[in-house]
Amino acid sequence: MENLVSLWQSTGLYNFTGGQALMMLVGFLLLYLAIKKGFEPLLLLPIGFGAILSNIPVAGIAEEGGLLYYLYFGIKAGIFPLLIFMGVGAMTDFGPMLANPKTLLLGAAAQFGIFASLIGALALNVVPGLEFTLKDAAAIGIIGGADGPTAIYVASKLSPDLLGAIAVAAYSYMALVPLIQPPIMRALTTEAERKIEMQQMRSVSKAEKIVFPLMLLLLSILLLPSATPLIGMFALGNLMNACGVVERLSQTAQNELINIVTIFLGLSVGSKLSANAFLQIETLGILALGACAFAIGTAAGVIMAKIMNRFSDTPINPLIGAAGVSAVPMAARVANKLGLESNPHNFLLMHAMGPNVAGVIGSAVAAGVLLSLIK
Amino acid sequence: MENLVSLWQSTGLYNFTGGQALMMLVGFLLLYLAIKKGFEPLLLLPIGFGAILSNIPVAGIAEEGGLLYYLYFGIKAGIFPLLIFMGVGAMTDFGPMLANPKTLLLGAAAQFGIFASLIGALALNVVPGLEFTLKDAAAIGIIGGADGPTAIYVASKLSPDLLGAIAVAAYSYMALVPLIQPPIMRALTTEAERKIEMQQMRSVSKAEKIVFPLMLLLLSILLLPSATPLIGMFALGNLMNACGVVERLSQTAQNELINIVTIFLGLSVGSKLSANAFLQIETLGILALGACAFAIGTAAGVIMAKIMNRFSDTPINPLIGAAGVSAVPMAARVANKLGLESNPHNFLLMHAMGPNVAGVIGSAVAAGVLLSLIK
Amino acid sequence: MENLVSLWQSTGLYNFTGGQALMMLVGFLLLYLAIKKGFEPLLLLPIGFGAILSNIPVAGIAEEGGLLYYLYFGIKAGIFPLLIFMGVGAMTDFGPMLANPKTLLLGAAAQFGIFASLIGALALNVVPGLEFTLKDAAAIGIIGGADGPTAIYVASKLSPDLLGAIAVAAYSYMALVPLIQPPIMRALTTEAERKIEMQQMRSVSKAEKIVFPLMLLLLSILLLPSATPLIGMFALGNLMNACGVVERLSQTAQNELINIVTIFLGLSVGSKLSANAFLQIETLGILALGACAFAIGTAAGVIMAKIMNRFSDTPINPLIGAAGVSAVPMAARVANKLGLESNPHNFLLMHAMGPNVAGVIGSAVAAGVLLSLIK
Amino acid sequence: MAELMSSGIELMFLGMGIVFLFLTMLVFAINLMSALVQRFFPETPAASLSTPTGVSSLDKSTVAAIMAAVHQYRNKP
Amino acid sequence: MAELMSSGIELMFLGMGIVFLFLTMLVFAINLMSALVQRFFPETPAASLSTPTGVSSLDKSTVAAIMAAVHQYRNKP
Amino acid sequence: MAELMSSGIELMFLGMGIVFLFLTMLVFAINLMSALVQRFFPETPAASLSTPTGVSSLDKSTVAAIMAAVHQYRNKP
Ligand code: NA
Ligand code: NA
Ligand code: NA
Repeated sequence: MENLVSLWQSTGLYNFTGGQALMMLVGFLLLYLAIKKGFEPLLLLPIGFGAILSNIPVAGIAEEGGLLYYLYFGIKAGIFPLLIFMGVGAMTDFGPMLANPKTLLLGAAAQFGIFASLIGALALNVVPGLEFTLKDAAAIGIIGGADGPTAIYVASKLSPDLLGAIAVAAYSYMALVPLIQPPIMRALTTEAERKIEMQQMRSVSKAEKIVFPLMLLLLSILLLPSATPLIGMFALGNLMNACGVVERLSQTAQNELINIVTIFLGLSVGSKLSANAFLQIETLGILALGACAFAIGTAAGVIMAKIMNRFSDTPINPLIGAAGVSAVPMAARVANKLGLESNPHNFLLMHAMGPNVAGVIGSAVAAGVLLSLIK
Repeated sequence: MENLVSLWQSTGLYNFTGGQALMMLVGFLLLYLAIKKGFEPLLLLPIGFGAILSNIPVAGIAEEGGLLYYLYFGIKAGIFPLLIFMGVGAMTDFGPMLANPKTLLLGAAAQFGIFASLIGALALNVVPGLEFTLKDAAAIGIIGGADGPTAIYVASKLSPDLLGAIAVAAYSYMALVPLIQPPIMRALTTEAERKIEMQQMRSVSKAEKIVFPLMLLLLSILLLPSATPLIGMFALGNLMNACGVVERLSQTAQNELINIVTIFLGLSVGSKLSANAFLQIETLGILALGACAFAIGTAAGVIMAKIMNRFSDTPINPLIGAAGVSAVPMAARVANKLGLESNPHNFLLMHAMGPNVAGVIGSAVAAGVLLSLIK
Repeated sequence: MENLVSLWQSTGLYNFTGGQALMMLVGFLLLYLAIKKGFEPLLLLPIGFGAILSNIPVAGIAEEGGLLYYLYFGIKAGIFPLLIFMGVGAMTDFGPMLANPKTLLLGAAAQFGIFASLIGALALNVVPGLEFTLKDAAAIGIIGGADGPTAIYVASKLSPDLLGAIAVAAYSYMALVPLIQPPIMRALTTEAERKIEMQQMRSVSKAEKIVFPLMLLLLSILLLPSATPLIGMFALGNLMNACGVVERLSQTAQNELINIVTIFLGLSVGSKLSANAFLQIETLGILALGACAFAIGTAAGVIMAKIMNRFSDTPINPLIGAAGVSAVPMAARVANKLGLESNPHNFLLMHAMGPNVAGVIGSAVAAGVLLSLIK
Repeated sequence: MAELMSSGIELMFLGMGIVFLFLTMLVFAINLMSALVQRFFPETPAASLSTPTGVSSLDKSTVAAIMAAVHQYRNKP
Repeated sequence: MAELMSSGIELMFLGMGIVFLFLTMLVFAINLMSALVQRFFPETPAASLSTPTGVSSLDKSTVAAIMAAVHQYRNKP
Repeated sequence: MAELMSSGIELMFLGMGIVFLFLTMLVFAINLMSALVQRFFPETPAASLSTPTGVSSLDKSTVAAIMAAVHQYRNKP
């Protein structure tokens, strides 16, 4: 009898708090978005599942001694995002960017989304109940970098309490890029601009692809050491792939290793989706600012491309500026799609891949600035 | 000269204790069973090797600073069994069970083996020298769950000292299922019953397979949170496989990740096979009780199937009840084999897979009960 | 403005020390050797990259809280070299050695390089500024084992400060085997000796290949427990491959697992290439002694083969003695190549594989001696 | 000892009770779920789930190619 | 609050400035590097990089075999 | 210093001694083991060990298919 009572008192039904129930709904919503809507399922499925597991009453899966507690160490120590960044580096082909280096400037311009939403976050402090510190604002702004591992890395260093919401916002908006970007791109360009065809790119030699990651790392060492964990691991992955002599390491980095780490990272990020961290007015602010960040970044990229098109001797289709936010490769595909709508013979995909991967570098640089200036 | 002496004093020959030598023999026996007899080699080979390594005098491989000492943390923290359970979940097809849900009851009945051997362990305390606590008894009983990771998880929480013997018993008896089950199944069924053909199963839609793991998790959250680490990771693996949108994660979970963890888990389990933990009268008790647990579970499953056959409108072959102990997929194969002996046109394999995977759920539920009621 | 100054003060340019810059050059040199010269790229690429990352000013990637700091734990605890050794064991075919066991003696003789350079290191203490302890000398000598994981394992136990230089020397000289060995081999053999054809080997049964790793482990347990972590993990990998019943574990051990660990091990070894550990006169000594170690080991192997050829009833080509240093499989290929030069019909590769894998055992044994005698 | 035994027996009844309760509820839940899914998301049977993955579909093509080639080879004119 | 805002605005200018500075320098560095590489290491275009790895080259052969086999199969005399 | 050196020399003799002792014993052990195995478990040579794994046997079939297909292709009637 006593046992029956103690059993009843150990059920989830008896112990549920409203917050946990709501967070579990958030978890199921993320699973729905991942599975049914195809929103970045590789990340949002484990994140959603992690949110469910960590909000189970009594079980304490995210508390000391629980699985997610141990896994979270991989985020706290920065290990998981850096290993994912290495894998992404190994998957990245810098060829299109090296063939047309000035597209790097598009990747720079689109980072304006990061800093604009940082300002936005600070401005939101006028709303009663919201109190974003400079660190919080920077961590929120990095959503605009449209790069998952970078956002998680920066948030884990600057504002771990907001990590869950920031990661969810970053991956959700990356999935929403095909919805967010087109209206902005159409509004800022004329039909004639969208029709612009770009010159075929030169091919890039293997030597250039080998030297580039090292050069990128070197520049980052000289100017911005705080960005070198991110850029370094990215460059390592890229070098492993480009050099061709460590094929088996490169394959493992972009397959099994990144898969294992993705499962662990997703679950651990999900474990930060606790009621008292997520069910706050701050989260609404983060979601709103994240959307602004993507929109502003897109606009900045397009405007920069229009400016460059005016002064460049070879034509630049402003649509590829939108790809500068990164969100590889969706943003480049969006640019390609809009280009084809206006001109069925205009394949912008390769041209958009330049700014697209430049956007990854750009946000890593922006992350370095934030990490080095905000103490 | 001094060096020669110190060298001689550092040899294994000089330092061997009888217990270490015996445990090493146990390790070699496990290797023999794994390699020559094909007893669950994926687990028993690393376990046997771990037993050898951890009993080497002087080397201290299982002591602080040694490899197996570090690896064992993955068991102590519950990480390894849960990751294996995730991989097993990704390999499991719930289709046959969803097509015929009442076979779940067979998976429930067969768990009687767990509780009967728990009682048996307590009863054995009348033997002088045996002193099983309630925790020990529960950890021993879980052998009857016929599920390796569940047994290791529960034993690591309730009775870490018995972990080695329990894991060895669990995997050994799983390998012996084709010997243990048939006589019991034959004794409890008539030839006519064994001849019963079952109706062909309906096919199960993808949506059902996606919803099921979530439903299972939800039920476990509401009723038995203590089972959610196990059921949660199992459901995660199963969902990753069923949903079809994270194929690369699912593949990694059921291949490389589970392989790596299996090596580590096996070695760490083996490191618990030390003389002063294993060479005890308790171990004989555990081995005896484990065999009983399997036998009783089998009998309970068969009897339950006979009862259900009486009241069901569609015929149920009592043989498939034996598959309820889990031991996936051997128990289902045994049921199939015995069915074919009586009726060469009677393929029970798919029908037995239902109770078989239900048995995994059943033992995870039983594990949850034990973990939540025994403090 | 203040921010600008603080930003400038956070640049690498502002903070660089001469030592860091030099070590970064060393890192780039290693990358060059790995990529352009094909020097053991699987290891030297990550080591070189690790050297660069760990010498970045301000970033602190190898300091507490940084990625390489955490990864280094895998070396300090001996986990990484042992897992690599397991993978190497799984890749090793002992067939040729079992067919002709007396070639084991060649693998023994070649270990003279280890002890000779140990003496050499002690002798170098006459040079002012050099102060090698016995531990240092042993860690340096192990370079002569021509086996990466063994060298790293021993150095991490005996002389962690020299680990970086020792690992770099070991892998560099392994890559240089095709340059170092031939002149020595030619000098010590006559044309007639190099022409010697060896008898075709018998085929080795599966049972022998299964029993051998266990026998090797047993001998090591009885005589030299301090070598059992190395020999044990090697034997485990070898057994997993030879027994044929745990194919999926064996495949993972020799592919994904070893690849992941290689990346981590390389980076962590690189993190020990710091200016104040590497830019010392000791490093020059280590490089010089390492080269001697390889040369002496090669000579000892060849001379031993000449002696054995004199007393053996079947002819032994002295060239295969050089393969006894291990450096699998380059040293065996070198022997084969020199044999073909003298006698175009003389394929020594398989005959040289025997001493080659015997050399791995030999250096693990030597490592055990050093670890057990030097406190 | 007797106390321990009675705890054990209570645990047995409670345990088997919960196992049956849990799995019985799961039976009902599955039946309900299947009915709902079949009504609201009527799909073709989950062929896609049991279909081979990318890798094995390659194998299938490979097998097809092999069979075709072997067939050709044997029937060489 | 106003102080926080002014820090934020300073951060924005500084940040965008550095991002542009960094990527502009990278543009120059790439142009220089490409020129140097093309002068001192004139290679055939990195065909080898975009070519399939071992695995996919197997696939290619497989595909070729399949196509040949299928072709043969359809044109059976 | 001289003491250190003499420790080193002792270590060298001891070390080489043990290495030779160990590997010599291994030679005898292998010979014994091989004799025992060949007497009590006479097997066909370990062909199975050097045979390709599943993956490479697929490759073999693939190669066979390719060769057959190519052969057919070239000898098209
Ligand atoms: Na970006
Ligand atoms: Na079970
Ligand atoms: Na060696």
